[in-house]
Formats: sequence, structure tokens, C-alpha cells
Amino acid sequence: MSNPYALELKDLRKSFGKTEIIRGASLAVNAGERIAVIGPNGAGKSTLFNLISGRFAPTSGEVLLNGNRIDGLKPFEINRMGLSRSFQITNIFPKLSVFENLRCGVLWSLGYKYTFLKFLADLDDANERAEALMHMIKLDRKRDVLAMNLTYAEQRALEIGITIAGGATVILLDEPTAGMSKSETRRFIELIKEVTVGKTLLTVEHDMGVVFGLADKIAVVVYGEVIAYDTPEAVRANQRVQEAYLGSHVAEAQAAGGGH
Amino acid sequence: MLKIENLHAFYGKSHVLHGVHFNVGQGEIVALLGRNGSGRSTTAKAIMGMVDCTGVVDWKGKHTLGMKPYEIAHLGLGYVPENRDIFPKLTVHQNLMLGQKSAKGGGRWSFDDMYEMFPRLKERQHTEAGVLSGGEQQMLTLCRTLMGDPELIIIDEPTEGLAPKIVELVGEYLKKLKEKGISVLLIEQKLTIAMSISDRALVMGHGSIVFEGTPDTLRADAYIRKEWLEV
Amino acid sequence: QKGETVRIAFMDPLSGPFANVGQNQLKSWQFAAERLSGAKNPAGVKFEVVGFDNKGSPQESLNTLKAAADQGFRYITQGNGSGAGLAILDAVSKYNERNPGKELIYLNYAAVDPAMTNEKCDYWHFRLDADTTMKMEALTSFMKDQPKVTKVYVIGQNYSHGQQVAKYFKEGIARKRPDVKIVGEDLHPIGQVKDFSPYVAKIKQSGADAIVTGNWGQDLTLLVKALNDAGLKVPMYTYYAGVTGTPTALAAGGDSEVYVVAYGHANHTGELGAMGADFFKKFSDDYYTYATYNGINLLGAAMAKAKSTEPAKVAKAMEGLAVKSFAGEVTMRASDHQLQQSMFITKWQKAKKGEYSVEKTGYTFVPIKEMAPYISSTPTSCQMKRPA
Amino acid sequence: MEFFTISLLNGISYGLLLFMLSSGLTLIFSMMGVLNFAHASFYMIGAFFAYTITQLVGFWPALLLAPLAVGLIGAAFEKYCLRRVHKFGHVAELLITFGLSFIILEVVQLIWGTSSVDYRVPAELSGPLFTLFGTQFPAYRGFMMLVALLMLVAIWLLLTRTRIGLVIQAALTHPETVEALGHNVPRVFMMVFGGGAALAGLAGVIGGNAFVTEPGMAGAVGPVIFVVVVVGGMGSLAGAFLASILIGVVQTFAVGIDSSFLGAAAMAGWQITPETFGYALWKLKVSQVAPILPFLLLVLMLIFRPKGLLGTREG
Amino acid sequence: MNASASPMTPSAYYGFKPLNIGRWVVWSLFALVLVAAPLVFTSSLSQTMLTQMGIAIIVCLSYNMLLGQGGMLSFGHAVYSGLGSFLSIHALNLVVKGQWPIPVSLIPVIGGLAGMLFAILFGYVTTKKAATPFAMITLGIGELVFAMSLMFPEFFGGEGGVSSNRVAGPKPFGITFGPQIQLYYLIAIYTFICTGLMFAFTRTPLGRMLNAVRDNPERVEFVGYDTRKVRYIAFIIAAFFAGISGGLAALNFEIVTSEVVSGYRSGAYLLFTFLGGATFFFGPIIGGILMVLAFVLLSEITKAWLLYLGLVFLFMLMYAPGGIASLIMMNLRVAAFGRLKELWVSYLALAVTAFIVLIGAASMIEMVYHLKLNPALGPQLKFIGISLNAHGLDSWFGCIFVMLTGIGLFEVARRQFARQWGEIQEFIEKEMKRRESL
Ligand SMILES: Nc1ncnc2c1ncn2[C@@H]1O[C@H](COP(=O)(O)OP(=O)(O)OP(=O)(O)O)[C@@H](O)[C@H]1O
Ligand SMILES: Nc1ncnc2c1ncn2[C@@H]1O[C@H](COP(=O)(O)OP(=O)(O)OP(=O)(O)O)[C@@H](O)[C@H]1O
Ligand SMILES: [Mg+2]
Ligand SMILES: [Mg+2]
Repeated sequence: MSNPYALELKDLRKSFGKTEIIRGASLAVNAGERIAVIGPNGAGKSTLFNLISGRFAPTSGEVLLNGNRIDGLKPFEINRMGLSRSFQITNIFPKLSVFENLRCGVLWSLGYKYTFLKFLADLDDANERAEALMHMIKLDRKRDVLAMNLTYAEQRALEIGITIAGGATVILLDEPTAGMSKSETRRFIELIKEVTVGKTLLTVEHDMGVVFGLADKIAVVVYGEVIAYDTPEAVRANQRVQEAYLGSHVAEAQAAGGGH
Repeated sequence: MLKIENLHAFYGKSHVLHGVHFNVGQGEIVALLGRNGSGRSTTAKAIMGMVDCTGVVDWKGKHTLGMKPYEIAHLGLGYVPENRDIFPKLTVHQNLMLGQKSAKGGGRWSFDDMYEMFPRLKERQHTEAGVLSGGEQQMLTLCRTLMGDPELIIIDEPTEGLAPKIVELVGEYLKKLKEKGISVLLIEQKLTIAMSISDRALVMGHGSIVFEGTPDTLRADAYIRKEWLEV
Repeated sequence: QKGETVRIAFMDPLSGPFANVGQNQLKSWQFAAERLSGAKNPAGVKFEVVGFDNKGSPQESLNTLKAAADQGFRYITQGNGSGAGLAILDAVSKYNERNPGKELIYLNYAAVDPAMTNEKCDYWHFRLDADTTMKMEALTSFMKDQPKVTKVYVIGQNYSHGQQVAKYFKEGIARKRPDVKIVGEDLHPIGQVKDFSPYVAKIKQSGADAIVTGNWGQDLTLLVKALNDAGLKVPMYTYYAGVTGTPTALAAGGDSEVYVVAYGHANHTGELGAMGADFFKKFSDDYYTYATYNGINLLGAAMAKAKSTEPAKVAKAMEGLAVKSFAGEVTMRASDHQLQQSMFITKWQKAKKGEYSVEKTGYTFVPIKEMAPYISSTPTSCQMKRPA
Repeated sequence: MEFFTISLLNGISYGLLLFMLSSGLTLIFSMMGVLNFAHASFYMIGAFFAYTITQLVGFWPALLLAPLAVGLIGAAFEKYCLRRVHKFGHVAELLITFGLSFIILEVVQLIWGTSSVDYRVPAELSGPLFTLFGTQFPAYRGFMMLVALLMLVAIWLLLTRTRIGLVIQAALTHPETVEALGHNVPRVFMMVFGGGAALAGLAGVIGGNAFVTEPGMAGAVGPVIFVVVVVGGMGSLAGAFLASILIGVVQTFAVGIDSSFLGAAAMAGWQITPETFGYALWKLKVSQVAPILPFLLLVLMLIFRPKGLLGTREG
Repeated sequence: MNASASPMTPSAYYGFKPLNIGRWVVWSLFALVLVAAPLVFTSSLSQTMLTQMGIAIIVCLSYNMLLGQGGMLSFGHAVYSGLGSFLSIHALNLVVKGQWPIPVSLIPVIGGLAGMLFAILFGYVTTKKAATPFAMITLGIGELVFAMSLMFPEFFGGEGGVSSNRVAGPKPFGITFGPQIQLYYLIAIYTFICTGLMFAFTRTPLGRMLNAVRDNPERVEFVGYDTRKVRYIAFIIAAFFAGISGGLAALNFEIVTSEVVSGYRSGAYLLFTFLGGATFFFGPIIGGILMVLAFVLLSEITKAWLLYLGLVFLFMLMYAPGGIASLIMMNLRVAAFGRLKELWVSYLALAVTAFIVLIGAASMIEMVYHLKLNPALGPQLKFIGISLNAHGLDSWFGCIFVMLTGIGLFEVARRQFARQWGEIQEFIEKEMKRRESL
């Protein structure tokens, strides 16, 4: 009760074989904040997301969601507690239609569990919610198209749609705009902003334009540790971050030209 | 070296490239720009013999159209596909091994060169490639193609998902390739890097080339940029 | 009834893994029917046998039975496998109950589960072969007189037939030679053993001087081969060494001492010997289902006696009927419809001149003992329900 | 002691034999991910070819020619059938090999008849190799063990000294990319499938006369070789080898154990009588279930260690 | 909670639920066919076949719950239908003895419950895994159960199996189930209800999540579902229906032998479900019908039936891997766009030429089989009314000639058809795009 954090990592560690990938990461995120996670390739950002969302169990350390320990729980258990994530590599249900994809994302949170005694068509709340989502991610026109026949950008949008479908309060997005053009990215960021109003958001991004445009705070992960966690301006000014991640002019150019 | 004329490509019944013309000279970096879906990746695949197409693809005086991809690769063309087609169950080292065209090796590049270029890969060389981070996978695909010792390398969005610092590094490396006499056909989304290293830029729109010129002329041509590159 | 045609539906596997046996037996029936038709049988009828493929499956047998009944067949014959046999027995019984006036008769020529003539016996079923208990009576009677036999190892397939062989052997030998010790008993899953050498090691360790087995097919040949390979020379007493394919496999495995108990053998003379020779000439295959001969003879005699080919009457006539067979007189016992007949013990050995070379292997089964019907006759618990 | 030694020897030789039967399957399965249901059928045609060739020119040429012929059939099947269904996924691939096994069975019965053929062990190799405690160890069995070991070495070399394995594994996920790197993927697939079939054929040449050459032989060995591959671990040659030996030894020794749950229950002080529920199960002896132990092992293995003994992946 | 608060929610969308006329028509037709079939096919053999088709339809549909809808490739489905059969027949025997006062018509439900019970038991371990490990565990359990079924005559009845008599217990309205036709209607009712229930299942949350588990089990875990539980429950439900079909089979044959749990059975379910079409709900219905036709009819017509079966599978997999159902659906799609009419000439041409090829090829196969199986009956044989001489060159040449001509003509027809088909597909794609952008 007293814990104010929506998500908190305490000295999280994870080793694969002998290599330690996450080396004592700590982070505390307030409810309603938008956090961008940045860091060099292979720093462990995705791994961090995997640990939080239950894909892997941490070697040691704690993860707390709204004050409850969730480390070591299964993904579906964590999801039921109100945390949802998207994937860096598109991960949807290829042989189901757009609408069905979204409805799958909705069912558990509305309490339908494993029931086989009700018809889907009669679940008005689930259907309405799925329709609304579809509208939000602008895929209404593709309602009955199989997900595998969507274009890349549409699939990415669907990916986000499924992620937010369950109404989770904490949302993790792993490189949501990867592979999109500038304009699409911009549209997408708006979309993300729109659908995550009032929620806690963590997103991994390499595009500095996006990062600075979206985030309230930035967490910098290097070699499995959070080396900086601050406002965008402060992080950009941070010498260590410059060295480890941003490099020289490219970052500047990107940050400046992000808006184009 | 590479000459493309009137190239038409099809996915089943859908006609994607409508008569593409361009060429790439020795030791030249040519950037192929364009919006999503304009047909750049398809052009790359067409050159590699991976889609149905008609027209002329001439590589060092040889018509390669209709050849199988592996035959084309043996002629000295290298291709780095766009969506990180690493082989997930093989280790990093094995992935690189598959880049070599013959088991004996003997190309211009050795494993060590690659590891030197991206030390990160050396650290992870015995890990399954499937668990690499997104960026590491991107590095791996690039190195894997280099291991095949190509004379012309077609790179589809190499900087996708890379940290800004690494993006810079890739840029540097492409320039080094050029110095060694290797031609590069660079398909890019990020204008900044493409403009800074390429000798020539092509802009593609709706399956044909709509602009050809130096980066500087492109920079100057606001209409082309507005019409074909941005929204 | 003279000049009438009696059609018999033969149902056994004609495709799939056991097709070889089924095909051979269908030919045997057709051959016997052709040979004993018309003037050759007292009723003067013409017999015709048509094959139905039951694929060895009890359920499929029921389908073929329906098909045969639809096509007007009134006589059914089957033999391969007691599973299918029991299914047919049961189905024929129900069919006759539900379709009075259109009765079927089931001639069982090789399904030897004793249940079919004991607790599950049925009025419409007639068995031409000898059941497991009868063969075991004959076998133990033979072994009783073999002083060499003192320690016996019993091995078999772990299903009803194998279990019955083991059980009846133990009972029989305890009665006739209480001094013979059972030094080991093994039941293995049917068709699952690829390598019998562990069993051979066990047999050797037990010090057995005789082996009794109800195994057939691969389970038998592999066992014999394994014994040969290990150089263990122990006589084997078997039921099914004569079945199609087994002699070939036995011959390929080298010399071994194998005995078979059966109601006939490869070296009959007279009518049956001639039939075997002609059969071979015609089909280049062995004639070993001698029950076909008895079966047709019995039907002919019963039809003559009943003066009809109507199954209801023929069945009645067949009860207690005695006919001359290739080995003395045989009787269809009325109490359980089990044919009472002589039994033979034969031995597997290189064929001498004039002896029948089984499956062209150069080996043959020579009869070393013939036992009169009473010796192998066993009591029955059958309480036959006869139609009113 | 005597029983133990002989059983161990039997167990190992049976294990090697299992390996010989399953090595081709392991090769195909671990590399291509295809559960080849027709593997046992290739084994069978190997035996029948060998029988015919032996009659014409003798056993030793058959040892070479029969596997070659089977390999060609396998390669042709890959080229004209399997390749077409590759894109529809593993279930389709499995089913098409299933269909093939029907066809092979029928064709074999058409050509060689439905019953067993007289295919014998060559004179040079019949008779005992040595005698131990009065039990002979057949020379032919020694020959089989030798061939099994040779197969192991050959596949091992193929896997470690060449990149064929890598090419195939890579092609399972991204065939186009592998081709673009300069590898002739279809040919490699064809060669591997043909090679696996040839190994099955070789096993047939050697197993056919050791056991019985008949149309039912494929069905008899079918399931157990799957067990070997799965227990060993998908994608692991060493695992398959280990699993073969393990299954061989376990099964052989289990035959020697005549105790049952009855004994155990008696020791625990329970009275089990024929009236007890499930008496049939209680009185079951270990030796009676020995031949089906592999299946039990398979189920247990998949539950507790789904990767198999030395496997690297689950699926 | 936020999502549904969006102002744009088209909440009225589902307020209006039109009566789905198409569905009513289809189901009424299905019922009609079930009722009318035995009135059209009246011989006792065709009635048994119809009965068995009902049974096969239920079991194939239940198998497809695993394969088509859940992506679970099972090699041991016969375990559940088979054990359902065994328990049913034991129950029936109790009824016969008067120890159990339940009507015979409810016996199949006992089979269903039995199948379910064993699925709860075995499914607990099998559904721990998916994909190949799942397939292999089911294979292992199938082999074990089959081996056991032979070893324990006490329960499984040994070689002869367990037999019973379905004419037992109370006889409401004089229905004894003795005559085949009465049993047929019982099975038809079960078939209709089970088909309906299984179809309904595909429209429930669990049914949909089962599809999701098939497509991408990993993602399912991240939307709150335990994949294993989804598989487990579906497995149990599938086994329930399999058990019902087993119970019906027990009533139909009145005997149950160990073959019902054999691997052959499981294999047959797999093959025919696939042949019928696993990707569509109604595919297995076709599969079930074909299964009975193949086993009962084809095998009587020709000894080469296994060869034909193998060839059919091979070609089917290569050219129409979606099974017969997918072929039907493709043509329905063409029909929906109103272009099926143009194809009938091509179809006729294809059918005629394919028939010619078939006659040529089949005659040769039959001659080979004849030579092999019946050498003594002389070289003459009759095949679909044609007399052939298996030793005569003219017969062989004739057949080869017929076949080659057939192949040539077929190829011509096929090319024409392929062109037309491609053109129509192109039209449909365009049309769909156009409608989409409306
Ligand atoms: N299952 C695993 N086994 C072994 N190593 C792993 C595993 N998962 C991740 N790694 C390693 O952990 C490191 C961190 O990977 P991660 O995917 O978290 O990086 P990232 O920060 O997301 O990078 P990017 O921005 O490039 O996506 C990488 O070096 C990767 O190789
Ligand atoms: N396999 C395919 N089948 C059918 N159409 C395809 C396929 N791949 C691409 N297309 C279509 O071809 C067109 C060109 O695609 P291409 O991948 O070449 O574009 P691109 O310029 O590389 O874009 P991106 O930035 O998305 O990589 C697109 O409209 C796309 O929808
Ligand atoms: Mg990442
Ligand atoms: Mg592209």
C-alpha cells in the first residue's frame, strides 16, 4: 500500500550460462510515467523486459508490480496482475483475423477465462472492446483480414493493439517503431501516446527523436545496469551516456532532425 | 559493374517493379532511398534471383536473370537481407561459417577481421544467434555476407535497430569497404547516414527510379524529397 | 439338392501384413471346393468359395459378414485369428436370432481359442481345427514318453493364446509327468521383441532341456534364430512352425530341433498327398490348410444327410456326423461342435528323397507320431443352446 | 557373473543394432526436422534389394549396391514429393512419408510376394565369433556392431567436418537467405534425405538376414526407432547413440528380472490377492514388460527432460 | 478499462444480431441428409456403413479439435475412443445382467465420460508439451496402452475382446435397437448433436484461444492464458467426443477388441482427418465418410486398395494440402463471386481426362495384382467391365495407350483450367481490394 511505484526493480540479475547479462539493475517507475529505455546494442534492454514480463526468471533480485513481487511468476500470471508487453520481433496470431487477434487479447481481462459454455458472439463487452481497439489502431478496414496478410506497419500496430487490449496498467513496448519510416513513426508515436493515457509506459527505442518526443524520463542501460535515470535533458547532457551510447554528431543530428 | 535495365518484378500476380534502370560502378556506394513499400527490397531480391522478374540484370557482362540465387552469389554478389535473417539455432561463429562460400575459406576477410570490427560478436561467438540482441543480430548479418567475399554487396537497411554510435560505425565500415574496391548498394531509411557516405543516390517510388544524382543534388531538390521521401 | 450351388464366403486378411496366409488359405478353400464338387461329394452339390477381405480385424469382419449376408451367402468360413473368429461367432449367433429362416453357418477352420467351444460355444459354429487344449493334450502325451525331457522352459506371447498355452501345458504335464520341472516361464508382448538373445541367455541359465512355445510368425523365427546363434541346442515344441513364411525363415536360420503339433502334416499320401502336389503345381505354393478338405467333405455329407442345403437343416445334420478324412475317421462332436480328429507330432528336418520340400526350402516336417482322436479329446463346458 | 556378462554383451550389441536401424532417421530428423515415417520402409527395401542382389552377384556387392539404390529412391522422393510439401510444414511432411510407407509396402508385396524370403547370412560370416561361458557369440552380430560403429563415425564426420548440417539447419528457418549466401539448398536437402535413406538401406542389408526379411519387417521396427531418436534428443547424434545403448542394456537386463509389484507389496506388508483391484497389474513381472520399456522410457523422458538425453532443442 | 471508454466506440455494432440464415440452411440440410440417407440406401450393408460413417464423423471431428484447431498432432487418439468403447461395452454388459438400470441409448455417454476420464489422466502428461514432443508422447502412450490391452484379458477380453448384446434394458416405444435401422437413428441423433456441440465449441472463448495457442503459444501467455491449460481442457473435451464415438461403436458392433486402441486406428484418424481437410470445421466430416468408404467398399472392390490409398494421400498432400474441404471452399469462393459457371466445361474436361488416365493406370495395377495374387486363375481378369489379359501384350499396350492419351489430354485440359483459374483468382483479389477500399 505504501509503495508508490507502479514498477520497481531491485538489484535484478540474470545470467545465461556463465555470462551475466543483467548485473544488478535497479529502477523505480511511478504510476503514469512514460519511460524510455535506451542503451547500446546488447546492453540487456530486451532481456530486462523479458525478466519483468516473466519470459525468463531472474537469477536474483526482485521485481515489484504495484508493490507485489512478480519475479519468477509465469507470463500469464504477471499479465493477469496488470502488466502487458509487446515484442521487438512481431509476435501476433498469424492465422487469425485482426478482430480475432484483438479479441484474444481482451478475453481474460473481462473474466471469460477458459469458458466453453458461452458464445463469443454473445460477449458484447469483449466484442465492443475489440472493435474499439481496432478503431483506435486504425485497422477497421482490415477487420477480417488474416494477420499474416497485413503489411509490416499494420502488423506492428496490431502488435501494440494486442498489448494494450487487456487494459493493463503497466505497458512495456520493445522498439515499437522498428522498421518504420519517419512519417509512419511519427504517426505511431501519436498513437502510442493516445492509447497509453493514464498508464505507466516503458519503451525501448533507438531513435532519439522518438525518445525525446515521447518520454517523461529516460533510463540508460549499459552492460546490464541502469547507469542513468533522469529527464531527457539531463540524460542528454550526461557525459557517460554520450560516451556509451549517443556518439558524436549522429545523435545530435537525429535529435535535432527527429521532427523533420 | 552492375547494370539493371527495364526490370519488372512480380509477387505472384502483383506487379511490384515497373521497369527499373540503374547501375553501380566499381568501388561505388550507391544509396537506394524511398518510402516503405516503394520496392527497394524487391529490387535487391530481384538482383539476387529471389523473385520472378523480367528485364536485364547484367553483372560484369553476364546476364544473371534466371539464375538460381546460389549461382548468383558465387559470381560475387553479396546480399544482406532486411529483417535480420540470422539462423537462430546456430551459434554466431557457425552463422559466419555459412557466409563462406567454400568450407576452406580463403576470402578477403577472416573471422578475426569480423570480430575486430564488432568486438561484441567475439564475446558472443559461441552463443546461439537467436538469443542475440536485435542490434547484435544486425551486425551478424552484415559480417556473414562479408565472409562470402563479395565484390558487390547489397545491404538492406543495415542500421535498423542499431544504437546511434553503432550506426556511425557501420557508416565508417562501408566506407572502408569502398576503399577496398567493393561496391555497395545501400538501401536505407535513415537519410542522414545514407547521404553522408554515398557517392550517388537513387530514389525509388512506386516501383521505378524517380531520381538519380549526387547526395548534394538530392539535398537541394526539395520537391523530390517532399514527394518521394517524406510525407 | 443335386446340382445346386453352395456358396461359401471366406473372410480373412487378403491385404496387409497377413495377406500371405489369407491368400494361400483362400486358394486352398477354392481348390478343395473345386475338387470335391459335384459327383465327388455325396450331396452332388457344387461348392464355390468367394473371398472377403476382413483385414484381420474383428470389426471389419462384421462388415464383411454383413456384405456376405446381403449377397445371399449362407455359409461363412474364417480361421485367421480368434479375435475375428469370436466376433463372427457372436455376430452369426445374433444374426440368426434376429433373422429366423435366413440362418448362417460359420465354419471355423483355424481359430483355436478354446472359449469358442466352451463357455462361448454356439450352435451355428463348427470348428474343423483342433483347439489349443487338444493340441496341448497331444503334445504332453508325446512329451510324456520322452525321457530326455526333464526341465522345461515355457515362453510365449503375452496375449490370450500364449497365456493359454502356458497354462494348459503346466496342467497337462503335471498330470502326466509330475517329475518334469518347469524351470522358467516368460511371456513377452506380442510382436515387440526384436532381439531374443536375452531370453536365450535366460533359458540357458535355467538349464532347460526343452522349450514349449505357442509363438508364431516373427516371434517364433526370431526365437529359433537366437537359439541357433547362441549355439544352444534345445528341442522346441511348437504350434505354428508350419505357417506360411515361417519354414523359409527357419531354413535360413540353419539346423534346429523343432517339433510341431498339428492335425496334419506335409507328407500325407493318398488323396491329400495328390492334392498337395496338384496344388503346388497350380499355385507354386504349399497346401497346408487340410481343414479345407475336411470342411468340404463334412458339408457334403451333411447336405446329403439333410437332403437340403438349408443351413438350419445342415447344421442339425452336422451334429455328431462322422466322415472319412485324410487320416482316419473324424467326428463333429455334437456337444460343442468341435471336430474330433487324429493329431500328429512332426519334426522339422532336411527333406529326404520323396519327402515334401516345404516352401522349397529343402526341409520338411516328418510325422514321428500319430495319435488317435481319443487321446487329444478334451472335455467341454459348453452348454449348447439349440434352436427350438 | 556369467549371466551378467552375457547380458551386458547382448545389451550392447542390441543397442548398437538399434543405433544402426535409427541412424538414418536421426540424420534426417536432426537435420531436416522431418519425422520420416517411411524410414522403416527404406530399411525394408534395403533388405529386399539385398536379397535379390545377393542371389544375382553375392552378398558383398549387395552391401554396396542395395544402400545405393535405396539412397537414390530416397533422393528421388525428396526431389519430386517431399520438397513440394516442405512449405506446408512438418505435419504435411510427416504425412507424405506416411503415405509413402503404404506405397512401398504394397510395391514390395507385389514384387517379392507377401511372405518371407530366404535371405541368409553369408557363409563367411555365419558361425560363432567366440564362445563365452559356453554361449556362442555369432560372428554376424559382431559384423553388425562394427557396421553400426562405422555409421556413427561416418555421420559424425559428416556433421563435424562439413557444413552440410549447418546449411540444412539454417535453411529450416531461412532457406532463401542460405541460398543467397551461395549454398545450393535443394541439392543439400536431397543429398541428406538420400543419405538417410541409404543408411536405412544399409541397415536393411545387414538386418534383413539377421532377422527375417518379410513385408511385415517395417512395421515391426517402426515405433522403436522413433523412441531412440526422441530419447536421445532431437538433433543429437551422440544422444541417439547413447539412447540406443541405454535402451539395449535396460531392455536386456529387464528381461532377466522376474520380480513384480507383488513382491514389493509383500515386502511392504500388503496382502495382494487375486481379488485385489487391478491384480493383473500387480502380478505383472518386469521381464514381461521389458520389450515395451522403451515406450515407457519415451514418455518419462519427454515429461521430465523433453530435450532428450543430449538434445539441444525441444521441437 | 480505458480502451472501452474511447468516445468512438461503435457500441451499437453488436446490438443487432441478424438471424444467420445460411447457417440455418446448412444445419437443416445436414439433419435432412442424416434422416434421409437410410431411406435411399436400404441394403443392410449400406446401413451398417451409414452407421459407421456417423461414428467416424464424430471421432474425426474430435480429432480435428486437436489437430486443426489446436495444432496438436496426436498419434494416440484411438486410446480415448477405444477405452470409451471398452467401458461402454462393460457398462452394456451390466445392463444386460440387469445390474445397471440405464437405457441403452445412454451408453455412449458413458463412453464419453470414460474417454474424458482417461484424458484427464493421460492428458495431464501429454499436454505439458506441444508440437513434436506432444506427438511423441501420444505415440508412446498409444503403444503402451495397446500392448497392455493384449496383456490384460481380464479387462480387455483377450483376443476375442468383450462382446455384449445391445437388445437389453427397458424398451421405450418398442425400440429395442435390435434392427440396424433403429441403431442408425440413434447414431444419427448423436452425430447431429455432437457435430453441433463441437461446432459450438469453436465459437467459444476457449475454442478461440485454442486457435491462438496453435498459432503462437508464446504470445498467448502474454495475454493472460496458460497455454497448457488451454491444451489440457481441449484435449479432455476432444477425448469426450472420441469416447462417445467409441461408445456408439460398441453398440454398433456389440463387440470390442483390442484393435480399437491400436496405433493403426490412430493413424487412420490422422490420415483421414487430413484428407478431409483439417483447416475447416467440416473437413473431418468428409474425412470420416471417406474412411468408411475406403475401409469397407474400396477394399472389397480391389485388392490394391492400400496402394490406391497411399497414392491418393501422396497426390493430395502435394497438390491440395488443405484436403478436400479446401478444394470445396476454393470453389465456393469462386461461386460467391459468381464465376463458377465459367469453369464447368473445364471441370468436365478435367474429370473426363482424369478418368481416362485412371482407367489406364488402374487397369495396369489390377493386372499386376492379378498376376501376383491369382496366377492360377489364368491371365484373364475383368475390371470394371473390361476384359483384360494380363499376359497379352495387347492388353498392356492398350492400357498404356489409354493412360498416355489420358495424360496428354489431361495436361491440355489442366493448362486451360489453370489459366482460367488464375484469371478468376486475379479478378477476385482485385474485387476484394476494391470492396475493401469502399
Ligand atoms: N537466452 C539467452 N541466452 C544467452 N544469451 C542471451 C540470451 N538472451 C539474451 N542474451 C544476451 O544478452 C545480451 C543482451 O540482449 P538484449 O536482447 O537484452 O539486448 P538489447 O539491449 O535489447 O539490445 P538491442 O538494442 O540490440 O535489441 C545480448 O548480448 C544477448 O546475446
Ligand atoms: N512476398 C510478397 N508478396 C506480395 N507482395 C509483396 C511481398 N513482399 C513485398 N510485397 C509488396 O511489394 C511492394 C514493395 O515491397 P518492398 O519490400 O520491396 O518495399 P521496400 O521499399 O523495401 O519497403 P520497406 O521499407 O517496407 O522495406 C510492397 O507494396 C509490398 O506490399
Ligand atoms: Mg532488444
Ligand atoms: Mg525493404
